[in-house]
Amino acid sequence: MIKPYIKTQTEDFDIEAEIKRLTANNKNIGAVVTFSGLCRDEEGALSALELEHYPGMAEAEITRIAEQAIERFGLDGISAIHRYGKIAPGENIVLVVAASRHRQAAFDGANFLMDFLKTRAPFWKKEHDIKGKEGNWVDAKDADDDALSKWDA
Amino acid sequence: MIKPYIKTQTEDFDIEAEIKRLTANNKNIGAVVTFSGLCRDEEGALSALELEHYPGMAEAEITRIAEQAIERFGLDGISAIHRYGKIAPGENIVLVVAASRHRQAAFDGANFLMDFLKTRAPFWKKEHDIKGKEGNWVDAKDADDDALSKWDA
Amino acid sequence: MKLVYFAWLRERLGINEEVVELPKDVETVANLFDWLKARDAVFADVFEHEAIIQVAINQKHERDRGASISTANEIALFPPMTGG
Amino acid sequence: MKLVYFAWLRERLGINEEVVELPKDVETVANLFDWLKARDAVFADVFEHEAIIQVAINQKHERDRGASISTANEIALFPPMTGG
Repeated sequence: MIKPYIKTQTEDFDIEAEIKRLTANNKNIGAVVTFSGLCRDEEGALSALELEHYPGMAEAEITRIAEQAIERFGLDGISAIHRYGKIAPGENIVLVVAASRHRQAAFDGANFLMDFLKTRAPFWKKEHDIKGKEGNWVDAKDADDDALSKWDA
Repeated sequence: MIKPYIKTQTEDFDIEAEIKRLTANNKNIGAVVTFSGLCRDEEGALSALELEHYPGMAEAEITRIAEQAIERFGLDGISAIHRYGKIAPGENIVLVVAASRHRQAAFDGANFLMDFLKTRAPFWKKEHDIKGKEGNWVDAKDADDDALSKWDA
Repeated sequence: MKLVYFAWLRERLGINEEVVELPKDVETVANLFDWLKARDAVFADVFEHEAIIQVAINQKHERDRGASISTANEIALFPPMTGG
Repeated sequence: MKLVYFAWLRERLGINEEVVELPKDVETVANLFDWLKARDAVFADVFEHEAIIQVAINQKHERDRGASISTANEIALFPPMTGG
């Protein structure tokens, strides 16, 4: 039984180490896909994103989605690390790693987890502009809801 | 104009460094997808894969496919590193990195390049079994040809 | 019962969390919303467009406004999620 | 003109590459295959199932057996590719 590795943390993650966590003890893994989501500077307008999360529920929801991904795509491993707190442009926000024997399962597993994480994991982003002013809470995007429809069975 | 970074080499690659190569000078990248292909041990039967390639054509073909991916998906960067020579189970064979503002483009770019690389880049794999005997050349898979059909416009 | 608030809900209400004693007839999410709005003018204001407010009961997302809250220890109220 | 061979073609033919002087009437990929098979029994044997043999002219993949080889400096012959 494959168990997802799920974490929320303020500090950055080490992608190479996270790949090794999944592959180190399984030489029948042929494909590893990573997704990293980075903070964009919105053409220089943004000084930081501030991420708030709901501790407990965040980890539980991501774990639930990750378990679905393991089952659905036949993964040999899946991890997700989501940062919270203040994050500057160019820095990492979120990492997903999916490992499988074959490449399409790894691609689909990572893509599926990201799509659901976007709209189902209890995180909220607030923008800080370059003048240091606290700005708006980022609105949820319809495009993110639409992205889920590609996973309808 | 975005230029792909394409290399063939015998030595392993550093995934973290390859991500940085694409993101270091562009703070409007919001999504990076990496694919690493690893040598599987085929339930312990395999001691190594030996990869042969056609120098010159290999780099040119991968570059051509990578340029198509940039154009088609609107990527902000794409890289591919393909190793050749003898590779042991658990070791990396190939790396693709795709970067974009948005996540689906990065997923599609990496997936597209891998699908075409599998059947269009001049590499050939020979199996060495655990007794150290040189074995068979790996056959091309129909499934790899079929995978291309999802990219028909 | 503990109520917790996140993001702009938390900011506009001016509280992170509170412990409340609900009347017996506050049995569903919809009842809870009505009770909160009746209790406090700031809540009434923040809940004006209540359709977009999301609810988690005992840390599980609940979209049904008719869902029972009778076994809830913790109810979270928050805007649509924007993770990833 | 330079001919280069890869993978099991290279192994079974026993050569990596060779420089050949082609007769004037060897104008296409198909002509080249026929010329190689006629030249040498090992080639005739290796090219028995020639449909699977892949061709690159000047390092560009060429699937058309009727393609002209008149401007070719380098022709590569190899099995289906198995990279990635």
